[in-house]
Amino acid sequence: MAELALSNLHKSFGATEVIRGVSLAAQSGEFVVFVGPSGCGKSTLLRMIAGLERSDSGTISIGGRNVTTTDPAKRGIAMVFQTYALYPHMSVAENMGFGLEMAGMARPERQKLVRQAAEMLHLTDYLDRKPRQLSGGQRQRVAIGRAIVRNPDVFLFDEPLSNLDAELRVKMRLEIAKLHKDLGATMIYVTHDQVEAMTLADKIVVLRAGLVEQIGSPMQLYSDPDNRFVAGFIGSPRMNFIDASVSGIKDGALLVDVPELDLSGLPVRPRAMPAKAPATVTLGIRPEHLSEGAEGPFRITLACNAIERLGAISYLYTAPGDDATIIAQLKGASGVRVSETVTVGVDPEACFLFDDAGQRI
Amino acid sequence: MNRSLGLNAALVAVVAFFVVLVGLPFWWVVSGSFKIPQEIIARSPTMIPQSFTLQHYQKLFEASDYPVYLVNSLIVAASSTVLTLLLAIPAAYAFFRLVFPGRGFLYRTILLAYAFPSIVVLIPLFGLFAKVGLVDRLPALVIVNVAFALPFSIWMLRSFLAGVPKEIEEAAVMDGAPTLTILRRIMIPLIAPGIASVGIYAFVTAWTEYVFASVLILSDAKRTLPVGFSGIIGQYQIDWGLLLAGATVAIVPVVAIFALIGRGFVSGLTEGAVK
Amino acid sequence: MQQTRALAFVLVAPALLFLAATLGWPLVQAVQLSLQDVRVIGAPGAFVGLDNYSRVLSNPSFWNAAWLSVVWVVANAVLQTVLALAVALVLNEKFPGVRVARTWVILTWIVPTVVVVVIWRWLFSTSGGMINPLLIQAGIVERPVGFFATPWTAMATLVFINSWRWFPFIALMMLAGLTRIPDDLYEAARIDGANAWQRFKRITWPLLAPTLGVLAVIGTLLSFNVFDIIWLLTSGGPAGGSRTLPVLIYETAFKGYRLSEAATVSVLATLLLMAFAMVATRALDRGDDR
Amino acid sequence: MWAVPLYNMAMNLWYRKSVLEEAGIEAPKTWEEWRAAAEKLSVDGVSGMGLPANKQLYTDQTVYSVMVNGGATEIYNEDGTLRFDNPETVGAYEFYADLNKFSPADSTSWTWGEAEACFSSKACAMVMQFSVIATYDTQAEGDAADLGVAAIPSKDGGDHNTISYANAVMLLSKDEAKMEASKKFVSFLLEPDNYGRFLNMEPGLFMPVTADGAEAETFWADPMVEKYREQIETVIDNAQNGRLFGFTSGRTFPSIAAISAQNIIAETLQSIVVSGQSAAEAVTAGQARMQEVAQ
Repeated sequence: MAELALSNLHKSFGATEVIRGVSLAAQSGEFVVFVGPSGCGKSTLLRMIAGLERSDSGTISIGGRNVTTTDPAKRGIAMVFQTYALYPHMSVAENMGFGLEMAGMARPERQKLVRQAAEMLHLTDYLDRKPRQLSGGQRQRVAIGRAIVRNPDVFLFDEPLSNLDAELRVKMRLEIAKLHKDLGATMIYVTHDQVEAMTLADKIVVLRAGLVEQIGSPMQLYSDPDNRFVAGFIGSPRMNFIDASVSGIKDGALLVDVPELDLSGLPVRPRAMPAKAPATVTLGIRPEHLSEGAEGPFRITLACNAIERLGAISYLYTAPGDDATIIAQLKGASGVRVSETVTVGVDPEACFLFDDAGQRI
Repeated sequence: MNRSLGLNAALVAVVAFFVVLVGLPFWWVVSGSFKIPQEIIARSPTMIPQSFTLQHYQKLFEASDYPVYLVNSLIVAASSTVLTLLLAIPAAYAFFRLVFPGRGFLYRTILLAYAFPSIVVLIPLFGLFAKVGLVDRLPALVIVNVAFALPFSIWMLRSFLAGVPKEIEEAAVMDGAPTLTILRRIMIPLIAPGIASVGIYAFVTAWTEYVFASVLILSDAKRTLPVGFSGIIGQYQIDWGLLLAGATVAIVPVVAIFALIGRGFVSGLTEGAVK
Repeated sequence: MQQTRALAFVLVAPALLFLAATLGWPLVQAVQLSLQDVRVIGAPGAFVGLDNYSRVLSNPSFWNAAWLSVVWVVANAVLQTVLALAVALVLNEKFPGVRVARTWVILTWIVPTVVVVVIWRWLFSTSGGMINPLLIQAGIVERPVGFFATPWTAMATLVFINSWRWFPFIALMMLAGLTRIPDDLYEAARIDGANAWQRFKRITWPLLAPTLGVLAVIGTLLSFNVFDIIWLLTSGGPAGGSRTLPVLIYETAFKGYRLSEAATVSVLATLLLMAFAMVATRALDRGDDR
Repeated sequence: MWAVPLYNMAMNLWYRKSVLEEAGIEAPKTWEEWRAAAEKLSVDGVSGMGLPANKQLYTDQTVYSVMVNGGATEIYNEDGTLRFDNPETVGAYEFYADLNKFSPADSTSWTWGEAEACFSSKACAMVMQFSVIATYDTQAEGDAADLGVAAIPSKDGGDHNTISYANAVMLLSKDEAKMEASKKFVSFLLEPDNYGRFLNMEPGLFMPVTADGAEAETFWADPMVEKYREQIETVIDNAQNGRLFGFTSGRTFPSIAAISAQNIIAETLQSIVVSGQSAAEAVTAGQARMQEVAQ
């Protein structure tokens, strides 16, 4: 297995620049997930690593070797496509063995490797079927098998689960995680589903408009976001953002007044005390940190205009459909009904502050 | 999708209309070829032949060596088909999938090939073939047929290539397959139905060509079916029976061939690429 | 990707060279001929510049032929589109025997042109044909109809025969376009209460437009160049009533022994068609699928 | 370079005696009788007189056959200038166009074959043709006694002319040996006992050009010729005063090739029959066309 390093990559399609200077590194055997809203350039970045898109500038190196302009096949990588991209006219075995055949490997040797991979993915009794005779999940596994057989330095996944139904998606997610553990391979995985990102990734790269917003472990991004975009993107449902003002400083924490929630003097510890305390800030608090029935000094009452009951938990919305709505996570058995109010506790330790530019304070 | 009664009635009417429009003329010709001369040109013609005779066929095979024309036509049509495909497939793949300067311009000039009145090509081509000693030789016809079938074949193959998802080709690139292998091992098998359709198009174009064949071929032994057939039309007297027999015999082989591969032609057109 | 550019040229070169030799070079020859005064194939000819062009352009028979060519192309386009569309729509439906119909509708296109000519010359003839007696028995006419007797009936009959030969091929091209329209569009429209006509107007027609566009361009070029059916049936008659440009070119070259004049007419015809094709294909490219 | 006439073809008027008797008329001698016969015979869908009106060689021949019987034999003057545009020619065209009214509607696309098919299917009562014997015998009733043939009626019934071709074989070669061989072959062909067999490849169509050929036993022995002896004798007699356009008093003018190739004689007829021009206008335009084509 090998590590992957990108430095200052640029790429534009015609006039629009899609990748505007991306640098990152993936350690050998690390599972790195590129995540971000659609159109942020995550797939393009993956295709640049694969060699399917030419990089305008910057370098890509795998295992220390500069492969920026090398042919895809010679980069020591394998890719699993969103649409599986299996050869419809070839059997499962031929599909999986095609790469090795191209590399000039003899037939018996090839068949051995294909059989091994098939066993790993329990595809052994489908080897001579055609792709159209398989289910979505099976086809996905054949696509993965095709990648495994090449024993690449780096695996590339391009939203491989988006075409599967919810239940199968969970199952395949666990299989990919197990695969990563068994092979210990370096994997680069692109998805727009942040649940996949949180569950699979050793390291997450959040991208927006062709630039890296933040790189870090799932928990790091969840609990220590660098900016408002990352804070809002990671975690579902989204973090609440409320306008607030700073009334003073008290033993290392900023005293925050939130007129909208008639809350005042909330002591929030910034990540780093700014030289001059800003007058206005944005308070960020996750729905799951607004706990029902908590004692604590700081409590707010929220009007329930919509409630979603998911069984174990329920979500309360103060202004459903409006971006500025406050969302609170309540116990599944909560008796709150629409047009009633509920009082929830605010835990200052779980709050975040962002300046007007959206940067974390 | 079930259809309302009105639509069904319209459907039956239209189908009946086209069965008559396409089928009836051929029925008249084939049935006519077995009638005695008097019945063919009788002033009140018969739908179902009352008389039966094989005299026209006998005269046909005496007056002209039809089997020779048939063989010549098959040779010319088959080789035209093979040569057309050998030239069209690589070109269509390059035009469609590979990016190279002047691609759009070259592709459009190829289609312009149909802008020339074929007659204008006849004169200089005859001169060219005469110089290289190709006049009165079957390869000359093959060259002409391929020239006229090639542009359309390239265009048709291009639309079939459009049916192959781009990811499949990218997967092959990732698998380390060089361009020519991608064409041979991946693209050609996937557009096989399309290739069958283009092959049949080239075959039929060569099979039905008359003008060039009538000018370029001089000796009777090298004539193709259309020219051989027009030879028996004769100016001084019209023997409808002989003509109908000739027409029937000219139809039979191509109908037989089409019975075998016709379905492929249509499904190729409609499905295009293997899904 | 550099080497694929070189490879692309290797793949395209054979086809291009072949077409250049068999079509390109003859056109150059034709232009050369049109600037000389060659009477018969092989005879020498002096350079006369554009004399041929001025003579041809001032000769009414050229303009008549050009006009007849336009009439020929338009009439064929209309009739073939109507027949082909009807067949394509029918063959797109599911009914018993549809597979057989799809295969055998093409019968008229796979038969040699000369055979088509003889079939229809016999059917339409006043002595021994089938159509006239049937018309008389049905009381539609008293005396046999001369289908090739007057310029307009001759042209109409020729257009019918040419379209009879070509419409099935065009229909299958359209059918190829139709089958690419996903079924769920029609199901959605049906649920929205659209009747057969509305479904055709709002879904089939717009989505079929690209295919129709391309067929119109190529169809026009192929149809313009039809020569054998006209020559074998009416040889441009009666009284020049069906003398389209290709027929005029053939007559001038092989009957009038005025090769250069024929070459001039064909160069002019080629320019006319090229202009049309350039404009039309550019318009199509904008609407092209990929 | 040699040109040796091998066989002769001349046009005549063909009819069925029974049809004429039934209508109570004789074979027409004058144009007036011809038109009357054509009119009388045009009953219940039958065309009294099958005349072509196609821009094609057959129509050139039939029009010219009427012209030679109307005093318009010559197209050229002695000095090679054109004299096509003259009252006799106009008169001949007027008569032909008038007679064409009794022909089938599709006469504008006729060649020789259609005329014979029309005659053998009884759709035409009379046709002008080199010979109908072959089709009459195979496709019609083949009753030799009923088949009538007569010289083409002349304007006032005087001497009857017709168009006749002395078809020749041309020997072109620089190689002496080949020339000798072909000469020997041609003379062998014209030997009376071979000449008959050669002529009867198309019985009733090819007529002998040599006196001894006309007597040759091999000619008359052919069963078809035997059966239609009377008609063939008439055809040979009528061929005595055969004429051909473009041959004024023996001399010929090369421009006739282009005129004949573009069928201008027939084209002139179509301007009358199809485009509705008057005979005088059409003939004048015809001469202009000949002028244009001739240079």
